[in-house]
Amino acid sequence: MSKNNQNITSRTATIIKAHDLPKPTQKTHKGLKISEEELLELYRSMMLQRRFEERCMQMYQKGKFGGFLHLYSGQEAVSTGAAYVLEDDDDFITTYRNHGLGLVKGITPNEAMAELFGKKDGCSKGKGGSMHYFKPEKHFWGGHAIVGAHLPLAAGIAFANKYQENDRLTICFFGDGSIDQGTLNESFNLAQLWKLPVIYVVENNGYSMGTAVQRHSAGELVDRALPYGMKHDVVNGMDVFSVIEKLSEIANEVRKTKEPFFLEIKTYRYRGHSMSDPATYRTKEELQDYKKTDPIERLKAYLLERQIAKETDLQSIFDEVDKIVLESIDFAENNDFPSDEALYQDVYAEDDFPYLT
Amino acid sequence: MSKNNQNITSRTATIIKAHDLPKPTQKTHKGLKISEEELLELYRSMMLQRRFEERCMQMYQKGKFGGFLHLYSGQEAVSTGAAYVLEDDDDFITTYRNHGLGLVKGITPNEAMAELFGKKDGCSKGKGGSMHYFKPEKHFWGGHAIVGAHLPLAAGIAFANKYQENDRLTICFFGDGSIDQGTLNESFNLAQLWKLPVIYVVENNGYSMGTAVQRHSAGELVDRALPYGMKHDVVNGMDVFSVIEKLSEIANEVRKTKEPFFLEIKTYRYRGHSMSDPATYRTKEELQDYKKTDPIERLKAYLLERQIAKETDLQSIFDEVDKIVLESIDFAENNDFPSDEALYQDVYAEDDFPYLT
Amino acid sequence: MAQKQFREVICDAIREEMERDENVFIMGEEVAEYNGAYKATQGLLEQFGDKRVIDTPISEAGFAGLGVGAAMNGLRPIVEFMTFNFAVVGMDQIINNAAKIRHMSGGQVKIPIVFRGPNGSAGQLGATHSVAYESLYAHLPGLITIHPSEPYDAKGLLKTAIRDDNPIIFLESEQMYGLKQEVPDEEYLLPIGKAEIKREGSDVTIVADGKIYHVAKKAAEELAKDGVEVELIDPRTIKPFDIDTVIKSVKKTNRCVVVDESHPFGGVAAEVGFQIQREAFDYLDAPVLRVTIPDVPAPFSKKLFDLWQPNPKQVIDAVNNVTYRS
Amino acid sequence: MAQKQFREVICDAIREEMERDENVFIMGEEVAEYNGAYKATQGLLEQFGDKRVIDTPISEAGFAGLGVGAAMNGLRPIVEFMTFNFAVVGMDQIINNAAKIRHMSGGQVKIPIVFRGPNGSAGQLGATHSVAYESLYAHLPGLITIHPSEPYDAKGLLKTAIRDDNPIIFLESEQMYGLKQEVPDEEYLLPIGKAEIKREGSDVTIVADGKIYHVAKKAAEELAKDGVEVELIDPRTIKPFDIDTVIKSVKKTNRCVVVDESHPFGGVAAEVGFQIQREAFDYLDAPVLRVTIPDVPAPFSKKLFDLWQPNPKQVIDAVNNVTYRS
Ligand SMILES: Cc1ncc(C[n+]2csc(CCOP(=O)(O)OP(=O)(O)O)c2C)c(N)n1
Ligand SMILES: Cc1ncc(C[n+]2csc(CCOP(=O)(O)OP(=O)(O)O)c2C)c(N)n1
Ligand SMILES: [Mg+2]
Ligand SMILES: [Mg+2]
Repeated sequence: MSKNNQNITSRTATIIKAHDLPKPTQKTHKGLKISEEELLELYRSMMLQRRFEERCMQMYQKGKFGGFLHLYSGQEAVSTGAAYVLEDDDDFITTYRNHGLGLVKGITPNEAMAELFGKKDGCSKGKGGSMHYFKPEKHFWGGHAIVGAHLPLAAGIAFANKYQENDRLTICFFGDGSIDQGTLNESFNLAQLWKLPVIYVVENNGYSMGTAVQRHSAGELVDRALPYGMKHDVVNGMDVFSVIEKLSEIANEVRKTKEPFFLEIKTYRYRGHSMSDPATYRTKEELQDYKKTDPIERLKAYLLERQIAKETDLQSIFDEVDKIVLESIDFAENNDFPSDEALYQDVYAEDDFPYLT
Repeated sequence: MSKNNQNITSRTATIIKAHDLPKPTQKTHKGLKISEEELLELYRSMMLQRRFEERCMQMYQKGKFGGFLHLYSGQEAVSTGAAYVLEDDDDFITTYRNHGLGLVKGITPNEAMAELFGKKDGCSKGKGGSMHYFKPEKHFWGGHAIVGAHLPLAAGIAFANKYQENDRLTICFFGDGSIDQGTLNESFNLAQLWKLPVIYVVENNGYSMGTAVQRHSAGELVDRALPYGMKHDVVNGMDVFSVIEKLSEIANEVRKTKEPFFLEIKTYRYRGHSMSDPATYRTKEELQDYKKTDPIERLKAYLLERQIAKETDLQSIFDEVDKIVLESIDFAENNDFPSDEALYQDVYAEDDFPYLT
Repeated sequence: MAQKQFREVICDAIREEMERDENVFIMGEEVAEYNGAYKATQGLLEQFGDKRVIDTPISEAGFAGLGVGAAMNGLRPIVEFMTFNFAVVGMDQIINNAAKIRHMSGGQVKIPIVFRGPNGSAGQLGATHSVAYESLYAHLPGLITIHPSEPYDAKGLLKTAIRDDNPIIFLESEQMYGLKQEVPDEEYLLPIGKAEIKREGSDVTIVADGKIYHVAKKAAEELAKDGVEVELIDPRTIKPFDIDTVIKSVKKTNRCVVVDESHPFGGVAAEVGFQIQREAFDYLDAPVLRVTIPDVPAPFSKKLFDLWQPNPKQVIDAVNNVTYRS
Repeated sequence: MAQKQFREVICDAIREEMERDENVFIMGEEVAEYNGAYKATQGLLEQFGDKRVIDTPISEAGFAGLGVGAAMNGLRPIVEFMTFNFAVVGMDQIINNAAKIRHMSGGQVKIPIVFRGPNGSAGQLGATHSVAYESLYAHLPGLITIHPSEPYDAKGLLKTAIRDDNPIIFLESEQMYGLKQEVPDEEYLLPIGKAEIKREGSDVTIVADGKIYHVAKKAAEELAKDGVEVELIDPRTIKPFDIDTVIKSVKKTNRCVVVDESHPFGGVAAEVGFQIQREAFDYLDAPVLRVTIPDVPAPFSKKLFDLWQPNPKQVIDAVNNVTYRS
């Protein structure tokens, strides 16, 4: 690098080290009132998400489908903890990195895989693709690919719940990159001003594409709540217990007060930003460090250590999950493409809309 | 009002009372190193702005010109203090409520009045009107009427100064209504991240049109600086000494560190939002209270009390100023409208641009 | 029947629909306590309370998007932009979220929302405050764009729009708010996507929408004195555009002038002209001409502004041109 | 002469202009350390350092506006949008500030800025990531819109754009970045606003811009085999549009098809078609037809996506239609 670049190194701050993550909770599953059955279900859920995406990657590399593919691997404790804590009819919304959250909210692996393949029984009928999963029937509101653009939607979903006087919470996930969009602040102001029951969650995985968080956001992310007097907290996102503990408190609080909350979850993505990103902006050591904190491995160790499960139990969970994923690939391969007419469907409410040529 | 409206009164918080403004500085002009001559010049400047707008209002009511007319009356200590503190080649940019700042930055009353009349020698050649004064030659960069849209421009002006390694500061004024636009936060983040020499100033006059500040912004306005770790402060904007004192410190600091600063100036506008606004959303008492803190009256009392000037001196300043303003009306009346060809000028760099029909 | 102002019928339409369906609510800058910057929401706060009539901060992206989210989740928001010039800072929420989520979700999410407010120029307000956005919204799929010119149409169309399950852009005009027309006392709805022949004639077709319709109407009246019978069509809806009514008329008159408040490049006039030459090529006795705002931003100065705004004389000239009278 | 990729000549043009004028700088998401999301800024950080090659946060309104402010105050920014689909969240800064401040200030402020990046669809990315914005930017006055289709044009035009004192929208395409063409080793500039006849022919004129030019080119080659000689015009600049070159050609061929990546309503094709019928009415032997993206958002599914994208067959059909061969 040339002499001009003196500033770069100082600006290329390293992201938070794996061992500097917020301390995980010391509570045991009993302390958190998680049953042993549920523990295994948490394990299974994380494993399903992980395995689903590993297979996605294979299929993508085989050229089975096109478009972008952003993997969630490494962040599964977030989705899994959130789904565990919140009610089925609580409303979820997230970014394009949506496979994990889609799966925990009830998009079936078949629907999820078929969507990637652009098939008619995909969760968005093949129209959305990897970045735009939807299943509103299960309160999964997408899958949004313009960075920051879904934050006001979350406020609106929460607004409608409050208006209708139901008891549902809205939880809105987004990446550290979204922090810098003006919609974040507009949404925070509206949510606090109008006391909307919404939990905003930044999944701070250290990078917005190739840009380390310190190079794109001034200050600590969690402090974005300060101007509005919005409640806020930070939690370790590599440990599903920590996510569960913190989110339980928050959900209770928000359900009671009907006021918004901002949570920063520190996590890490193992893969590049998308399939085309070799992720040369970070070191192998950093990645390895984080893999040592892997949420699945961590739970596995816990289960084995406490003899809640044996290696073979976990292996059969893996086998079961892998089978489900392989079946989803079969399903997706064999599912039909949408019909030609589908091009002109789902744009307007009426099917006979007079499209222009 | 119907029973449904229970929340309204609680949400219609009263704005800060005049007597609750931040305490004005205790320093005398000597303490602030303002000479007696300068004191009179400050007085004259504020009086010119006040009188200019009083006459604008008359002309508007007589139907001499159209469009919107937003008056600055009440806020003159802000413009006047800022112009006093900053250097002539420091860069100013503001909203549509720009008469005061335009005048202090070197737009002549003739140019200012001719602009309102839509005449060719107006400060924007009659093309901008009341909301879009410009005089870049004097480092006055407008006059911007999309709320919040000029905040990134200020960051850019500051960026260019830093890039060119000159010593100029940029100061960007905006209303409390701009606080809620996403551009504020995007600009603050960029300014802090890239350490731009810009002073952002919110002129909090208690209302965004008819909406009291507590009804549109959660939290204290000055706290919008917190997430970025941006330096910030609050000052009384009805007292020109306080503005001068605070802005001097800030200007020194920013010129030295080349880092941004956010200042909240608490002030008040005497007139409605624009000429069509009867301002029924506030009480007469509130207005009267604020008028008791009038920056011009305050300085007048100071000058008389300390015998720096006599009533007659101040009267002749008024007479002089009023004469200038009346002359500017003559000038504007007699100045020509732009030529018909002007419609197709100043849109593109070249005068022979092939416009479409 | 009663004489009503444009702003009154807007308010009536909203009121009636809010009475009919409690999921309808309205938000925007100054819509509640101030009763609307242009008083188009007069009395609504009083009647419905602040749960359903809501003042927003100046956060167009925020509240437009909040409206979309609320519509996704069961409500029927009316979002007022103080003017559509300010909607630009929230445009992504309209053209990407409101317009596309139904599609991207494979039809699972419906977004019944009306974005409404004044469009185009309101006199001497300068370049940023004077853009007519109908062409831009009509260009992008997923939205319906309504642009009425008279109170009767406005009321019937706004009521339909509020009940419609599509995201709708409903464009008004500060300069029309005072315009009066007889409006039925009974409830009525008007269909989206249907033009109206507002004056029959056999010599030339003029298509004109929104505020500029009145410019064309004046021109038509002038021309009639001169023996030229104009068939004046008000499309009322820009997207979908009722081209059939226009084509039928052109097949009769063989000549057409399109008058619109957009800038020329790819504006409504270009689109309508294009379609006419494509669909009625053999019927045209002269090229389709257009009268639009020129290809420059709005100037403040009254003199320049008057040059800038389309006027009846320009329409008459264009008609003379296509009828070879010039 | 050397074979160069589209992305390479973009980078070369920027590099050469940055070497020539130190007030030129570039900023955008991932332009520096990552060398560009699509590698169109490869090596620039290395050569010019982080004062002039700057990674931005995802704050399109913020950094687009910052660019405009910097241009007002003496610099010549190049702002890369990772794609123009993301520019929408900052569009107000482009269409109100960049485009109008020169005018509103009575010509006192110049804004020499280039907004560049990929436009339109890049394959199966779904509705939000696939919009071609050339028509929208061309609609609004104050901007110049350039939409090259080949590396030679792109380089010459981008260099001119960087030196130009107007705000410029410079549209590229992910799908063209790998496209190669011979490009001179010596410096050259190309004029803004000049179309190029890329293939001469006497049977029919095809106008096609940007990526879609290549679809039209394929169609022209097919048609040639069939004995139909297409005159293929690449406008290269959308605003100002070189209509004279088109009209001259249509006066010769008497038939025209316009092919464009915009949606139909008020798109480039509508505008060009409108102007042709107005300026060459008596020369047309058939209506002007258009081939565009349909009036629906981009679907993800490959099957639907392939139906959605304009293809040579559609162009051939349209040509057959205007030549009455169908
Ligand atoms: C408005 C906008 N700008 C840019 C992009 C391109 N883009 C997509 S994802 C991304 C990085 C986002 O990073 P982050 O928010 O941290 O989420 P992560 O990918 O880490 O989950 C960028 C720049 C976009 N989709 N939308
Ligand atoms: C984006 C945008 N939305 C709305 C408006 C209309 N508008 C102009 S000024 C204003 C109120 C602004 O109040 P504030 O920022 O407090 O400034 P003040 O008028 O008090 O000086 C509004 C709503 C606008 N010009 N731009
Ligand atoms: Mg990230
Ligand atoms: Mg205010």
